Amino acid sequence: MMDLTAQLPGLNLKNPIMPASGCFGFGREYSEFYDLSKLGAIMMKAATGEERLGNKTPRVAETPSGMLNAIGLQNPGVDKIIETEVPFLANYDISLIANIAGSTIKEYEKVASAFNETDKVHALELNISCPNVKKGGIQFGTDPSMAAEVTKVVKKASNLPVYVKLSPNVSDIIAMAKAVEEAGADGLSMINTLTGMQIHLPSKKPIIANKTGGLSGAAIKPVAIRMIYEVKQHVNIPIIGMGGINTADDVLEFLLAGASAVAIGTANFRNPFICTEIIEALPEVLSKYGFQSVQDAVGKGHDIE
Amino acid sequence: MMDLTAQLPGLNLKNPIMPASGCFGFGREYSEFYDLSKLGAIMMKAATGEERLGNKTPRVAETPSGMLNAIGLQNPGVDKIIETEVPFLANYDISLIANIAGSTIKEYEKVASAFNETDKVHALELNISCPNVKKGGIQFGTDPSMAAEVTKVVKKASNLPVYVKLSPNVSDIIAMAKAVEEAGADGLSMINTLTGMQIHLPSKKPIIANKTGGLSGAAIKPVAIRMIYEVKQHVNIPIIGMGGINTADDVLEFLLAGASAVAIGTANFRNPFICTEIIEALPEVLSKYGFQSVQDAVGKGHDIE
Amino acid sequence: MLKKVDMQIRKTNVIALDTVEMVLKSTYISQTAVPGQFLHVNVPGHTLRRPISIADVNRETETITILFKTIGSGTKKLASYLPGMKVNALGPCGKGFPIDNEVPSNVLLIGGGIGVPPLYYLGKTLAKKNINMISVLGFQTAINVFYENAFSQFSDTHIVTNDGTYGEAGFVTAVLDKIGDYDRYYACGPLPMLQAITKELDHKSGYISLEERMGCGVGACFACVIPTDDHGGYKKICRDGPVFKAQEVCL
Amino acid sequence: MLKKVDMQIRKTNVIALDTVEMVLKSTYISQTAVPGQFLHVNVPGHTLRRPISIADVNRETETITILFKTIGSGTKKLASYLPGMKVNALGPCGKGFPIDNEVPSNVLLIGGGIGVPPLYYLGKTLAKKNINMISVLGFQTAINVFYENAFSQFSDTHIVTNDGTYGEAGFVTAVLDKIGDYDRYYACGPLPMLQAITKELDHKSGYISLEERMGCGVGACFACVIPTDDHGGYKKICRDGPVFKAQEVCL
Ligand SMILES: Cc1cc2nc3c(=O)[nH]c(=O)nc-3n(C[C@H](O)[C@H](O)[C@H](O)COP(=O)(O)OP(=O)(O)OC[C@H]3O[C@@H](n4cnc5c(N)ncnc54)[C@H](O)[C@@H]3O)c2cc1C
Ligand SMILES: Cc1cc2nc3c(=O)[nH]c(=O)nc-3n(C[C@H](O)[C@H](O)[C@H](O)COP(=O)(O)OP(=O)(O)OC[C@H]3O[C@@H](n4cnc5c(N)ncnc54)[C@H](O)[C@@H]3O)c2cc1C
Ligand SMILES: Cc1cc2nc3c(=O)[nH]c(=O)nc-3n(C[C@H](O)[C@H](O)[C@H](O)COP(=O)(O)O)c2cc1C
Ligand SMILES: Cc1cc2nc3c(=O)[nH]c(=O)nc-3n(C[C@H](O)[C@H](O)[C@H](O)COP(=O)(O)O)c2cc1C
Ligand code: FES
Ligand code: FES
Repeated sequence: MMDLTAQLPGLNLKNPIMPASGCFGFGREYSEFYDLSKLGAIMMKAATGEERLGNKTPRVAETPSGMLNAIGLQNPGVDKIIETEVPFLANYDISLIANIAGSTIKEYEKVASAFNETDKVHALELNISCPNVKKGGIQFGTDPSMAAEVTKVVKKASNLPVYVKLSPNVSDIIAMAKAVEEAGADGLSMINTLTGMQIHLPSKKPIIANKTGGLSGAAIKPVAIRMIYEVKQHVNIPIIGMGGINTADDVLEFLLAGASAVAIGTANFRNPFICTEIIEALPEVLSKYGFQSVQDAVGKGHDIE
Repeated sequence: MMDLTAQLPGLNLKNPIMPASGCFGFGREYSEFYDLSKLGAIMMKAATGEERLGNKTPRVAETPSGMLNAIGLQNPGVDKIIETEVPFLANYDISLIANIAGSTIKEYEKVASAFNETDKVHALELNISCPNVKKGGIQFGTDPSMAAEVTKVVKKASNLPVYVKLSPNVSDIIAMAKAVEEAGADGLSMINTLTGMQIHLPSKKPIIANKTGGLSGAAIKPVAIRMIYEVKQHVNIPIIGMGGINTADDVLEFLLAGASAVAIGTANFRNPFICTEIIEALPEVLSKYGFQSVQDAVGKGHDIE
Repeated sequence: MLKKVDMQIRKTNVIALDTVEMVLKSTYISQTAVPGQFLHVNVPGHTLRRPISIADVNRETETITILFKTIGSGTKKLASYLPGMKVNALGPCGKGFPIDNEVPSNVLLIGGGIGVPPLYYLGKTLAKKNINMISVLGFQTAINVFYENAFSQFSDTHIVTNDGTYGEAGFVTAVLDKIGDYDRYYACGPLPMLQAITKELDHKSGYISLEERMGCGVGACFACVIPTDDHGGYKKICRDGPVFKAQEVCL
Repeated sequence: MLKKVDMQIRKTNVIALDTVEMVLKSTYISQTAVPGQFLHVNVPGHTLRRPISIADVNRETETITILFKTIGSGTKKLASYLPGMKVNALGPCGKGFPIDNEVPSNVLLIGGGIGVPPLYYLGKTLAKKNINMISVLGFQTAINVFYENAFSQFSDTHIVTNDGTYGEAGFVTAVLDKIGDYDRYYACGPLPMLQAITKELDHKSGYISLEERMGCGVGACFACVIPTDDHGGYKKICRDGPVFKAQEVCL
């Protein structure tokens, strides 16, 4: 039998597949389609200090092999999430990763420490790539020193392993990765969405009410693979890979590039069963290409010198 | 009759459509399909100081709604291009834009001044986004001050208008655009390809021999539109837009975002007639959405305050 | 409960300009769907599904009918499908029109353009409860009109076209004071129409069905929210709607 | 001259494991194509066209035959097409095998796997010139074998399978010294096969047909280059090839 397990800081996964943050809510809706215990883990929707109502609609648009979204971090606030959502997910035999966001370092600190109150969450995913998180006009997600700063604060505030989620909208992804590794990140999660726009011809306006949105889906897979491949050669912390995964073949491509586990976002919308179908298909794909386990494939797309 | 003309520095275009650099060679092959005089202009394949042999093959790969390429600036060298390719293209009633590249500022200077020797070329497109053009490890295309430096040198060396071709692989596209505008650029050309990678599962290696390649095609259109839209609000020089154009509707989307003319790259490969078909379809699309001319649509996707 | 189903196309028919009627076989959907619910339809080659209302259900033949306008690439592709081919959908999605014992005996159905379809299944269902119905159906122009006869089977039907090429001229609101009495309205159509109606009929009990661009269609992605009156919150059109009490949401 | 043509599918047939034979109607291609040229085939939904060799031409019926292996999404989609449907292609692309008066009277055709098809049209053409031919066709295993009879019509045909499940065992090179005499060879197949052959037969005159991932297929994008012996330059497989003199290129 194929060994699908993956061990990452705080995460003892029976398989390397998890839904990506923001594409799976807090699991309730998809729990009507299948038993969530089949998943390796779940990355919860972003939590902020207080309730957020998010952006105006339209919030999504379709693009060639992808989509744009600008939800705007809508969520009921960290306390409500811990009170009502975490207990629901704790019924399942899976690892739980809380995605945390904020507008200020203080807010990040507050959200991170709030999760110390529950023992049901196994890791934090630090979302520094959200476009409305700025300080002095520079985004945390595009400036290495600011990314390091927020990583340090969150590491200090939390007793959980911290995966920093990197934005692909940067000139130098390696510098970002190294900065947060040095600042104490236990792992990386990459990539978040590429910033994009679509203009609606009849109204002559951007379709997304927020004007710009995050591009996700198959279209961005080559960018994700490139960044993971590059970063893998420069850091020693594990990477949770994501960006355009639609098939078990795609999963293997991410493992070869250097991801130790993967997340699936946009593909859930077309196929609510995508995560379980990929979990089922993965053993055959791994053995077809000569691998004995998931672990065996990680990083094997790199030249072995 | 719909007015399709577009006036940009050095370019008096009968229509706003031109093939993008590197996707049309020097026009010879496509001249067998149609009369090149139908085009507004042609952006020639990159010219370097000496002949370049480019990268190893495979040099291209298909991706969802896009492709990767790493040709590596293969070209016969600027002198040969002026001697044999420019005279061929000068037979057609079109504007000619020479795409110039180099490994050092000196090389850029040499290539730029070489084009002073011919009066058949109407503008230069300064390709600073080529991945193997570095100085001190930083790419010209991702560092605003280096981009400004090479722009200044080329402006000084050349008696032609200079369009600087921006790379989308940057944290801050506005800073890049402003830097080259201040350095004297007459226009911008955007976007070049996004850096990506695809791993071939059977061989467990990147498909592209160069490992990374440039992502082009419909997949990147939302990124191109976003960057053009953002830059348009911060510069006063015209933009030649490109990145994933496949239809006349796409052209209008670029015009609305702020492009004054557009280039079509990857789409030529699937349909050698794409440029002429779009030129034919454009008047109807413009009038369908209430425009009297190409000029009329430029920038109209922006809120008029 | 929401399921993912493959449905075979039984019939497809262009019934008005750019408007396709498609009959699909699905035991599950035909047995569970209530008026106002929709299908989240997969169109191969597209990242996102397309929400399309259920326009009719036949429990005997185990078929459902959808009506859609060919707007963009997704609906155009769907329109090209032939009988025998399969369509995959999530459904039945959302909550439908409330059809409880409280439904008053005189109701008004107001449909605009491609908002007409869900009202048909609603009307047929209410007719079985012997509710008296008036229907006001608005279209852009004569060649867009469809289902006039179908609505006439169970209601006093008024057709309105924007340009007056068929029926009354103007918007649906133009005839609202010329029709008989009613105690509740059900409306579906473009946002400006719904805004006008809810304003004009704010003294009446009413239910409206809303549209919004959707991601998941199941309530997980927060794409399709609409502000509600209470505590400044939002509801999800795909899960809490698409039908809402007129007073419940801020258009 | 290269044209963009729509061709109607006349017949499609699975002739070996994952191997499809497709007959297409095209007046222009059937009248102009020479052996060794290829079509750059459009597969809707794909950014790039697929290069596929012309395996046979029938000038009377104005049809051409292609043979392709279903490897990835493009060839799989193509394989799903039914007679009556249209396929768009650029063609005839490239330069074919030289069939001049210099062709010696004894030649060898060496094909490997999906490299076999272009040799069939070549063999049929040479047969009309009364050239004596030996064919060595290599396949992975018995269920991959195709066109043995077809080649037997005009040549002394040897089949080789890697695993020995049909014909001789091993690679095509295994039989090269067991066959009759010849003065020139024509080869098409995977790169390792071509490398082995050109090395082993470096004393012979030979022509090889190459494959490379392509962009434009017409010579404009420089995707498909191959280093040549002279001045360190390159040739374009899509335009200067896909057929080259064995000594002309560095494999
Ligand atoms: C609950 C609900 C019920 C609907 N019922 C019907 C119906 O019965 N008949 C019918 O013809 N139409 C209906 N619509 C609208 C229908 O979903 C769109 O016309 C359709 O999605 C357009 O797809 P397209 O690919 O042709 O257009 P494109 O413009 O190419 O679509 C691009 C993207 O925008 C989305 N989109 C475009 N227009 C709309 C819209 N008006 N509402 C929501 N998403 C949109 C598409 O789903 C897709 O994701 C309904 C919409 C909703 C939300
Ligand atoms: C001149 C020439 C003639 C050919 N003749 C034939 C033939 O007669 N029969 C046949 O079965 N195959 C032939 N091939 C190979 C054929 O082009 C590929 O098998 C096909 O493109 C695979 O497409 P896909 O979508 O199924 O695979 P995918 O792997 O999904 O294709 C992805 C991309 O890679 C390219 N690609 C993949 N494999 C190859 C390859 N071996 N050569 C070139 N491009 C490739 C595709 O064109 C596409 O751009 C020929 C190739 C060349 C260059
Ligand atoms: C609708 C939507 C909402 C998202 N919300 C979040 C979020 O709240 N936090 C976050 O870190 N990433 C969010 N993302 C990004 C995804 O987690 C993921 O990184 C990205 O979509 C790339 O993966 P995919 O191509 O598989 O979707 C969101 C993506 C989408 C499409
Ligand atoms: C095969 C290929 C070769 C290219 N070569 C060049 C080049 O030499 N110089 C350059 O500035 N851009 C080059 N580009 C980038 C294109 O000019 C264009 O900016 C990009 O492909 C986006 O447009 P598209 O999506 O329409 O192709 C090349 C693109 C492709 C696909
Ligand atoms: S579409 Fe995802 S919540 Fe409604
Ligand atoms: S494929 Fe473009 S030059 Fe050969």
